[in-house]
Amino acid sequence: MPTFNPMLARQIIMDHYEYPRNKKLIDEDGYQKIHMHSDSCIDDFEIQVKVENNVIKDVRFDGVGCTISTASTSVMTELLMNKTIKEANEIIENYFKMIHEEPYDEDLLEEANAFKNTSKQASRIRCATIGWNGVNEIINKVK
Amino acid sequence: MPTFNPMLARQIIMDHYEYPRNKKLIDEDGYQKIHMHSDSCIDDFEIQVKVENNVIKDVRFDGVGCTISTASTSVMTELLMNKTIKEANEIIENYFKMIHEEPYDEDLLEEANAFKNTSKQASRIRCATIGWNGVNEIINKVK
Amino acid sequence: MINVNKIRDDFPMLKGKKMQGKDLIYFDNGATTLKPLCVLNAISSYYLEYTANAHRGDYDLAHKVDTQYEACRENVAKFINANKDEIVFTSNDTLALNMVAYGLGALLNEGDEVILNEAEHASNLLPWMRLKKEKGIVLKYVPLDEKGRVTLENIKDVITPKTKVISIAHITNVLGHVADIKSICEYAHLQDIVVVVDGAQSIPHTKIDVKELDCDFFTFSGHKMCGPTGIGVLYGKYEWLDKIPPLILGGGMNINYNLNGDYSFKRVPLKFEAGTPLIEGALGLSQAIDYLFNIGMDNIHQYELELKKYAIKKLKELDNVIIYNEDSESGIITFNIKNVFAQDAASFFNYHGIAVRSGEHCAKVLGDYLKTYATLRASLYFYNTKEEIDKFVEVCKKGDDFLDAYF
Amino acid sequence: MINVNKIRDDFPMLKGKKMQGKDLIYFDNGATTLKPLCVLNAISSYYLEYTANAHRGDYDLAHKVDTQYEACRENVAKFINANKDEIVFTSNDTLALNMVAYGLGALLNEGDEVILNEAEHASNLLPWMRLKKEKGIVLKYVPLDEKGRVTLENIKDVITPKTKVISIAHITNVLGHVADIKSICEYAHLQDIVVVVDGAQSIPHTKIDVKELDCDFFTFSGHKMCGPTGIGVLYGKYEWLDKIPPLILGGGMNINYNLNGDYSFKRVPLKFEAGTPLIEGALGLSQAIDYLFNIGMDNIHQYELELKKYAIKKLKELDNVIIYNEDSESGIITFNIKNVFAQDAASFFNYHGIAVRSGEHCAKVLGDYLKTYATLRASLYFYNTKEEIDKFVEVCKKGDDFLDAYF
Ligand SMILES: Cc1ncc(COP(=O)(O)O)c(C=O)c1O
Ligand SMILES: Cc1ncc(COP(=O)(O)O)c(C=O)c1O
Repeated sequence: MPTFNPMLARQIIMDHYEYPRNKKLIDEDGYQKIHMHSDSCIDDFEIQVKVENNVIKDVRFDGVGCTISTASTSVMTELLMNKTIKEANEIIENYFKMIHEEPYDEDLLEEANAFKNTSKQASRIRCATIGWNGVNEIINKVK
Repeated sequence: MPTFNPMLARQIIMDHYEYPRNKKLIDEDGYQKIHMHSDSCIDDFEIQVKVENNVIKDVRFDGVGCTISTASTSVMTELLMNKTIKEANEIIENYFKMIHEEPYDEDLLEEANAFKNTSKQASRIRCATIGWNGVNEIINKVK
Repeated sequence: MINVNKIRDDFPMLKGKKMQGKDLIYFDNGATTLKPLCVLNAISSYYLEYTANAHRGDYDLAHKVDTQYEACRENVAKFINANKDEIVFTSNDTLALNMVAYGLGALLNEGDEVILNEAEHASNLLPWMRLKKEKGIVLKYVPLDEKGRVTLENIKDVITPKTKVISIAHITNVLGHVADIKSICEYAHLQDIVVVVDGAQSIPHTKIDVKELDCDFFTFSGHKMCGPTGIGVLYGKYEWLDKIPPLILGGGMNINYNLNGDYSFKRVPLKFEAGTPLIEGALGLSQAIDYLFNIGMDNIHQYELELKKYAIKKLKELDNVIIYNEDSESGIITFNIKNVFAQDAASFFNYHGIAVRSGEHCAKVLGDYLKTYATLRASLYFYNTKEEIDKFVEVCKKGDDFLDAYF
Repeated sequence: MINVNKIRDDFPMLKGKKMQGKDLIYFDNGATTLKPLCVLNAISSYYLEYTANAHRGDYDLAHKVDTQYEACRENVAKFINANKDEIVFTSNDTLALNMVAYGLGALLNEGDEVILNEAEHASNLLPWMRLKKEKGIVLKYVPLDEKGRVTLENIKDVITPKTKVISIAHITNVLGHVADIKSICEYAHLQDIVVVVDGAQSIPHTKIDVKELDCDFFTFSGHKMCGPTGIGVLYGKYEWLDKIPPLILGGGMNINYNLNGDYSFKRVPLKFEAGTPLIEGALGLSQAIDYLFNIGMDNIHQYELELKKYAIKKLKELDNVIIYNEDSESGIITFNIKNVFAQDAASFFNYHGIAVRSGEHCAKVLGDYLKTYATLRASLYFYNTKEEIDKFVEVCKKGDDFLDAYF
């Protein structure tokens, strides 16, 4: 996705909202889990990540949220799947840069480029990052 | 005391502050007692009144306070002694009028006229009335 | 009658303020209201004319502040037909409710029952829930009727000989239903039940007379009635305020104490006001009260109902809007755009310059009742207009295009 | 260095304000300080530019308020070298101290000891006294030294294996003595004792670095440091804030709850901020902090000491003045005019346009120590001048004529 295409971006967002990917938790060993609840809005997600040998083997989520939070989390699960921790961190970092309107590497983000404009609705920044923050906390054990 | 005489008034205040009258509580039946503590300053007095057949037979006080509170209470004890409740109420009423700069009957107040100027120091109004309020509460059972 | 153009002139935020490049339409009055300039001026006077601490001075400046602060108390008392010493200044409605729950809690025993309901704000639930944990109080919830209302009949069903307290919102914040406080108090008092009324959503919009309601406690916030944030009021009948212990202890509220740990409190209401209060906030609130009083609470109430009726009529002409509280008698409209998640819709309204709130509205348990995760709330006030509602309805119509907000 | 004339220009109350017809000399800064105009302007901006509730909006206006409110928190954190999430906004120092006592109280058991001292303000005594009553905590008082100070040596004497908390003023409000918090914390932490510091009288006058002090809690009020009334701060180390339960429950601080009475709280610091906060007060406080920071806390401290030294020297030349705290290292001068009751003297100062406070200064037990019913307190701030002190000393000289105030 070379340059930002609003038409395509809309389609990506709606598609991931209506048919979210990996939106089902799994009850199996080897997963780390985090509960993400926004302080100021409704978004409420559980995120699950399975890491093996420094590679993200699976990312899943479930919960309730708006279009932006659901779609951005769904897009993320696809994007981070089977990436090394290092690759994932690079993607996450660039995603946050994009969201905060800083220069970033488009090529790394694929469908996630659809959320480029989130800052136009400042209150939704938290929605566009809730799932990403969750995975970030899990894989980097940050608080 | 026909017209207000600042010189005399000063003397009355200092005399009653340095040699307060009836400043000693009594442990005897027939007295009603009230504890007056200012919300916002140091004044802290106990007032005792003995009423018989609608006549104030005794008024006493003790405690700690500034010149104005001590002297005004002392002056009051002398002024109300042996007065009927009705007479006392009239005196009290006129005293409050004087303190609040309303027209009042000078003749009734005798030495209490010395406190005519209290409102020049608005914070001291509570001092000039603390003992008077105490007796007023006792004899009229007001709260 | 309301002269809305003249009124709007009093509000700096209504003079050409933009949001997302469009004229601001402020429909989030249930969260907080805009403030007329006179309220800011009252606050400014504290900064420009008489800065000092209240209650503690021996000089004219402090005495003046003290006198003004107490005059504010008197003004609040007059506004709700209470006595001056029945008015406690707090920092908000939430603190006032915490004070009541703590204070009454000290008089309650294990097994005593407190009646609540699912439509209450968190601030009128959590303090009682803590009492349950800490003191073994039993909480009973009034079943709501089919419209989401608390009725006296339903309250009667949960009253038992162990019921000691009913705590209830006068007007609920999600659906805007009005509870019949007067009848509830009448009935409750026959069995010595204390009635606590959360007035946060009623006092900004209707005339309050605590003597007529005969409630034992009535609490509210200044910021929802054109006043400053940070100031609230706890009204209590004198005998109740006298009976309950204060939640916060410290300077200004004690008579004395000794090293042995004995202490005694000042009389009501001072015993509830520990520490330096929000002085300029009291001045601002008092000014807000004057402002509302001059417009007339009955005028305000009537005008808001008229606005709501107008809005409901227009919204019902659309087929993509679900309304949850069509006939509640207040300026609150709770709704959703079909197939649009509330938060997405709120951003879309924002994109059109309209402030409405999405969310669980601090009454999370209501979700179970409304059968939806979230709703939108448009809450009107006397400075809103029919033209604003027209624009709002236009945006509702276009709800499906909510992603426009990002492109 | 302090350019006092330039500074005075920033304070509306110092521009020709009169009291009893004379130029106001404001020496009651221990009670509350005057405010620079920029603080009022910060408050005004909330009324004129972005009125909305914090934390709860889905529209730009609310988001902006939220962002600004959090920026204020960050600014406070920076000012005392804390982390942002260790800063809780309260309504004053008193509430902050109540929150600490309640919160730590939940972790204490009967027989656990809390160390206090007689020089503390009521707000740092009564909440602990309540814990004694309610939970059987034991209160120990550090004996003051001959000058009225708390020393580490004296603290050591009252520490036992049961000591869990030391709660102490950084600078006392009656005598202005500075406690050596850093050494106290160092020693206390060796035995896992929590140190609570009441910073009400220190943060306005000296540089505070909570990391360097290493105290576990630090509390203060905005209004004593050029900020608005109604706003205070509770700093706590993250792990402590995380551990202690909140005193006030309600909207904004919970994640969820159910009808069964289970509830969970948001993360620190939000779990301590129930209800709508004083938004404009946070803006004002943040602005006050910027103002103080720009002048420089070290400059402020040094200038005040210089003023005090100047005043003490001149007062000692008089033979009718008793000074109780000649060498305390702060701008507080506690004194009496010989043979003049403190309240009478205060009125006399008022008559000359000078604001000083008389009374028991909310530390009533100190009477036993100072051996007087009441004292006068002149508390200086960086906008006071030597000329003001000269006038003040002149009035002291004439103290015997105190009845002049009435004639
Ligand atoms: C040392 C000390 N602690 C606590 C307080 C109480 O502060 P506030 O009234 O702002 O809560 C004061 C102020 O009077 C004080 O000087
Ligand atoms: C019914 C009700 N109760 C309590 C509150 C809490 O008010 P505050 O946040 O001002 O304490 C609100 C406001 O959100 C409310 O609507």
